[in-house]
Amino acid sequence: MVKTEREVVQFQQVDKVFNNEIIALSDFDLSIREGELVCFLGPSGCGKSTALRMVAGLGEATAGSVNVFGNHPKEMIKETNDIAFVFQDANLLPWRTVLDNVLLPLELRGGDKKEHKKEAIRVLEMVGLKDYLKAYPRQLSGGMKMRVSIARALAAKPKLLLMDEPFAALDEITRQTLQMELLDIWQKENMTILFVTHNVYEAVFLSTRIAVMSARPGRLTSLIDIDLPFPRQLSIRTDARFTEYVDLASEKLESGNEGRELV
Amino acid sequence: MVKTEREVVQFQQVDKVFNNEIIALSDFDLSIREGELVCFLGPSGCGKSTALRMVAGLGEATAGSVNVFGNHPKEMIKETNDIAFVFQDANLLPWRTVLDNVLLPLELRGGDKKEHKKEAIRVLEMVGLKDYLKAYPRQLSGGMKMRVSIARALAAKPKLLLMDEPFAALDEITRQTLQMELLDIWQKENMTILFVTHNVYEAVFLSTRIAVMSARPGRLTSLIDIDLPFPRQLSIRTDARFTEYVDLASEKLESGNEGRELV
Amino acid sequence: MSMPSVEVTKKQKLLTKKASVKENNVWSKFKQIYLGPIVAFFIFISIWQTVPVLLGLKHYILPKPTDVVNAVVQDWGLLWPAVQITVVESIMGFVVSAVIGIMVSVLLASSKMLERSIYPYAIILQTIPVVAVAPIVVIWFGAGFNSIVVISFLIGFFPVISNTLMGLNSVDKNMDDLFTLYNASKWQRMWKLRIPSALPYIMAGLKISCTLSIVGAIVGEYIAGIGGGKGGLGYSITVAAIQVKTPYLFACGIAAAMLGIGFYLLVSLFAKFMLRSWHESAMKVEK
Amino acid sequence: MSMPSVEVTKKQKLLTKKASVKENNVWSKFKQIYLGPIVAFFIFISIWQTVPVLLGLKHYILPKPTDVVNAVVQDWGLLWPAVQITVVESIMGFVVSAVIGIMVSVLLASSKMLERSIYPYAIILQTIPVVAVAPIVVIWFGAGFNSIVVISFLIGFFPVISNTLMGLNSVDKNMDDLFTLYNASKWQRMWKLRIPSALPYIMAGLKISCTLSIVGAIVGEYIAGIGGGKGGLGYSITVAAIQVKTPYLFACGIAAAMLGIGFYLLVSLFAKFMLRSWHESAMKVEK
Amino acid sequence: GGDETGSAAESEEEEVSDSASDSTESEEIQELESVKIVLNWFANAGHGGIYAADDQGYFAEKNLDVTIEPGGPQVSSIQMVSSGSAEFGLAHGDQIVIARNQGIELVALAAINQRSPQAFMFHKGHGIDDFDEINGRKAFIQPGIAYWEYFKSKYDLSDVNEVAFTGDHTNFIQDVDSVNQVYLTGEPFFMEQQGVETEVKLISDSGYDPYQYVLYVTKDYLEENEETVRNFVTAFSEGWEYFKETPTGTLELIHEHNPDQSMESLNYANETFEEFIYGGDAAEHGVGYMTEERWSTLINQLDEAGVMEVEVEATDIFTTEYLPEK
Ligand SMILES: Nc1ncnc2c1ncn2[C@@H]1O[C@H](COP(=O)(O)OP(=O)(O)OP(=O)(O)O)[C@@H](O)[C@H]1O
Ligand SMILES: Nc1ncnc2c1ncn2[C@@H]1O[C@H](COP(=O)(O)OP(=O)(O)OP(=O)(O)O)[C@@H](O)[C@H]1O
Ligand SMILES: [Mg+2]
Ligand SMILES: [Mg+2]
Repeated sequence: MVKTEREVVQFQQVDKVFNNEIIALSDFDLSIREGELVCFLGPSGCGKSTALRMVAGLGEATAGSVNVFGNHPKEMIKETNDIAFVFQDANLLPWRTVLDNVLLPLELRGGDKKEHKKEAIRVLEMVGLKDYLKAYPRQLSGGMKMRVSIARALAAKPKLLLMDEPFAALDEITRQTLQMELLDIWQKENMTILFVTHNVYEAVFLSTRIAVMSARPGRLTSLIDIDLPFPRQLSIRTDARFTEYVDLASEKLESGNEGRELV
Repeated sequence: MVKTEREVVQFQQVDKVFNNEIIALSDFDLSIREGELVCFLGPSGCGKSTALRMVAGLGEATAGSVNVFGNHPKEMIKETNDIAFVFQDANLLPWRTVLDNVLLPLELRGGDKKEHKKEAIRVLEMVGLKDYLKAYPRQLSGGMKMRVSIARALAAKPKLLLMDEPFAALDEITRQTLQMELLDIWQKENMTILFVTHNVYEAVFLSTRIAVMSARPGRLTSLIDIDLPFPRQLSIRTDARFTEYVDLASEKLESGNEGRELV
Repeated sequence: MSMPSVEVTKKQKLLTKKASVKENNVWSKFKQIYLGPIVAFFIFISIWQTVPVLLGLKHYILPKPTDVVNAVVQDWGLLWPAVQITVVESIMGFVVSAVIGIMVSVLLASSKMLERSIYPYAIILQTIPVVAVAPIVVIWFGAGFNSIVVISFLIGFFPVISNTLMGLNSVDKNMDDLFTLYNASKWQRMWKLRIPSALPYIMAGLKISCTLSIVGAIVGEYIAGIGGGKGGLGYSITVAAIQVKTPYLFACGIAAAMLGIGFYLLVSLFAKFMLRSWHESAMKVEK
Repeated sequence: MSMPSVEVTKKQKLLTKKASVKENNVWSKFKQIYLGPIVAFFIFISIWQTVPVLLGLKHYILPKPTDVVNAVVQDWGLLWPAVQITVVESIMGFVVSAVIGIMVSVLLASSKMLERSIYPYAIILQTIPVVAVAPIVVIWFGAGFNSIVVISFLIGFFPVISNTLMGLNSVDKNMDDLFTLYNASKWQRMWKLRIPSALPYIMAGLKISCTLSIVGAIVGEYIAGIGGGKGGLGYSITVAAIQVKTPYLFACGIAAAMLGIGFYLLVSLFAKFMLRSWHESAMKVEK
Repeated sequence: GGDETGSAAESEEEEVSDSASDSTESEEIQELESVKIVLNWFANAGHGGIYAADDQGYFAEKNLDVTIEPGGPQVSSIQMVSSGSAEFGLAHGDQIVIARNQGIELVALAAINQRSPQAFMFHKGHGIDDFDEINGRKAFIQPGIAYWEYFKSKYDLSDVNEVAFTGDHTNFIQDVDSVNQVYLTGEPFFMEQQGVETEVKLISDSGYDPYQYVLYVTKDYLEENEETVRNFVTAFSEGWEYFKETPTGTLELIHEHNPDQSMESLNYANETFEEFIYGGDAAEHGVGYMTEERWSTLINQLDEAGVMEVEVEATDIFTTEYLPEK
């Protein structure tokens, strides 16, 4: 695991306690190198979102430290401005149209408006929403809202992309298309991606590494390196090694949560 | 398809047009008999939520008619009060604790408060949230919120249960547990369930019938009767027939959306 | 192959059906919207007409609507110019309240420290009796129009500030996180997040303020005098009171009230327009 | 097997760490919260002290803070009872405004027809100059306390109604659907959905209304007289104005303003308490 | 007014206008000096002379460009004048004394009303002969008004139900036993018009009789602008002389400014005012005349009423030096 590549995200013995009571993360230790695509698997409520939010500087560790590009996340945000987050809920601004929602991060960063608009329309087309540029969020279906949110993150062309169950509300076909698009962008732009999912297939298909977590308190139970070739084709899903990985991940997931009824 | 059983939900040539422009449903025709568990499969934005909302009386058909228990849905709600809905987003009241959120439908219906509380705690335990009775929605993870929403619907013990991607935000293990619980309740209470999902396995595992939809405009492309025995065991997933059904549903889903890039 | 054409006819049908339904509904819509207010108005007027008769109140105590109408007709030449003056004063007062109110709130909301330090003085400005500061206002702004506008402002600005601040501090946490993440500057956050999401509160504040600005203009004339200019409703009311022209006094009062309703409707319309595309209070939800 | 104990110590550590951090922060917290206001206060007082000197304004035009303090000390025997009376009047006025305001809004919000029919009269009550209706108020409620409370109510109730109505009409569409689905009765929907989700608006309205109620009490004393009773601040202000006792007039004004701030803080505290568990404006978000 | 006063005024008018034309000749190059006068109330018949002086160009002849600013219920001319936002003001005699008591150094230059038209109004048949009779009744009195303080010190009014008077008479009309402070020149007329029969008793019957509608400036202003003050007062007197003879034009002018004041009411007020303005010492000495004795009496009365905190000399507070000699 010791590689010379730059480490993008580093969790060091992170604890996160809410309200002095709910231990969301405990002794969380993880380093993610540049260009990795790490999927987080874990039961509901185990702290995946909490971990991602900390990377984005949206939460403070109660103990331990989180570093992003070698900085405190809040510093990093101020300096590099190279991070995007697909939140678990779409989190769109209701008073902005679809297009304007996607334009938001570009607007905040500043620059040529025409370029921005082109880029925004391009990503919206990619997620299949080019006919809804002028629609307001309330006029969209659940999956469409999530896709706008994805488009918003991708339009910003971040170096570090955090995705919290981005495809959970999408049908299998849309999901596959977007998975392929994501991998494509990831490779082209040399992004680092942290990706939360409950879908083991998705995790294996996308990631270079899977982080499996257990609940109560949220701990990292195992790390699985996915040694499948890139670019990945849909056909890989029938590959034996793929199935092996899926089984392994499922098993780790289950064993990490042994003995619990639910959560 | 002609059975003597009572028909619970009837779509008759339903069209739904939003803003005189977006055709969400077109010529939608479907009858659901008492005690069925029908899963809806379809691409994002094809009108699944719209269809469910109409059944719940939360939307009017632009043309055609929707009948529930032989009545207009709005009448039905007023008369029988026997319907529950798990919305696509958790839709919890932020000023109520988890327990109070689950108590809401019981409160609205009236009756013995102690009984209600017992029942609410029971379902919350079932969805694995017994430690969060006093938490507010903002203190919960995405999946936990959805589980509160599910608990709220189940606590009402409805005759007709509408579920819009209830398990999408849950991990595989929690999901399986809840699937089993749902089937259990469904059989015990002789409910009729309409269930939207993007997960073909889930659809086949749960349903008596699968309604596959296509997008733009939302149409019913095929109905698949799932002739697998109840009670269903997890082991059924390795059954050949199960896989067949999954393949069939996937194929129908794909063919219904042939030629489209996305949506 | 024939499907698309069927589709089109069907859609056509739906749309035409909708249109015809609309036409049929003109009357029922009228009933729905206007019947209530009209009935209420007649009830109100009837009660008002009968109460003085029943209680034996003379017209100089509580004039009947007919007395008031007479007074309006008779003194229209006095009333109309007064109304015009008050309209101008209160519109000015309202605009100043709105602009300064929103600007100050935005400034205060930009820093907790600023809010804590300066907000109390906004409360002071609101609560300190206008009579106490009137001389200073008059000395600084001159008797008449300017002072009246200032007093109208003093009375009308606080609801804007109070509501706007509440709104600016009610931003959805998740959206706020989004802006933090994208490293939005303080002012970007203000313009693109806090102000839009405070709009419903701002609008509610403006609705209160617009009626208060009329009260302010009237009180202003009372307190700061009319300077060299012509008097508005405040002046007319004072004179009418002294001259025991109670029906005319009521006519002035009702004129003020009607101005109030007019202003309120305008501001409501504006609020609807601003919030129409997204806020529950204003948008038409199609189900 | 030893895990749990490690766990416990660690947690313990976290908690104690937090506590000690808290203690160290007392001073910085003090700085954060109180330094601004204190500095602002001194700046305000210094400006106020120097402006009259610089502009050569005599104490009977714009008294200096020292003049005001003198006046307070000298006439404390007059000021203090006046403040007490005004406090009682304005609290009564506020309570009546709040209760009637909320009740009326709830009633109006329960039917669009009712709202359209009756709301205009609320605007009329707000805009019609108090001077015009004061005689009737006095006739019906008698000069003095009751009338003053009524006038304070007339001035203070509208912000409550306007804001509450806006809030009651801003219910989240999805939650509304939930209540429709569960066949909630009109009043269940009101109590369990609309009122809770209108609370932030109601609180904002109360904040405005509480300061206005003081203005109302003062105006009320001015307009409805003091009956047989003792006079409050409004009475003192009138007398001070006529006798050109400007420093005392300012003392009264500032007393009113301080009452205003006090009321506002109380109502804010109440609002925080009511909204604390869920609304962005009041809750502490732990990140 | 009588014949004698009329002729006296006429002769004076010639005299004054002569001297006026003299001064304009000598100062012809000078620009008009702008000054402002704040009235004690909305323009009415009691301000006739001032409007006449303006309208007839008497001020202009004296090189003055005068802005006349009407007052109002809460407009404090004293504060405006003392702050310098107006040069001249009108106020009641007792207000000027009280202002002096607060350290505001004003000097009265002329008194428009020789006697006070302030009065108590009663419903017909409920009037009083003696002020003690007010005791036990409801009285609508503006809080803090000076004569009421004096009355309280002189008569037994312990049982009066004192209600703030705010300009509205509705409650007075309602209660036949009540007492309302009024101006003789206004309310009784309006009451009559509404068909409410009333009777009045002048405040001055008690011996408390301050000059009313007193023209004043600040002491500082007077010291630095003696010439302007002289010019102003001269034109002011001329205005009154003119107004006394031919009030109609000026009243129409006031009516134009103030359409809410009907000509009828202005005429009534003018007629009522005549006795107060042109009678008494004014008959002999001309409009605006004041005596030290009257001022001292007033100061003493206010002192008795407990309003005064400092000692005020009557001679300090007024001067007739700028009034045209008669
Ligand atoms: N703001 C908060 N206040 C209090 N507790 C919180 C807060 N946010 C999260 N938690 C708690 O922290 C734990 C982890 O939450 P988190 O959202 O990280 O879970 P998750 O792994 O993302 O789950 P899911 O898959 O359901 O989204 C949960 O027990 C939750 O109740
Ligand atoms: N309130 C609305 N106003 C306008 N258009 C709407 C509205 N609600 C839904 N639509 C449109 O109707 C179509 C179907 O929406 P619906 O929510 O039913 O999709 P869905 O099948 O539930 O999709 P998903 O799987 O993404 O939730 C979409 O094109 C959407 O844009
Ligand atoms: Mg999560
Ligand atoms: Mg949906």
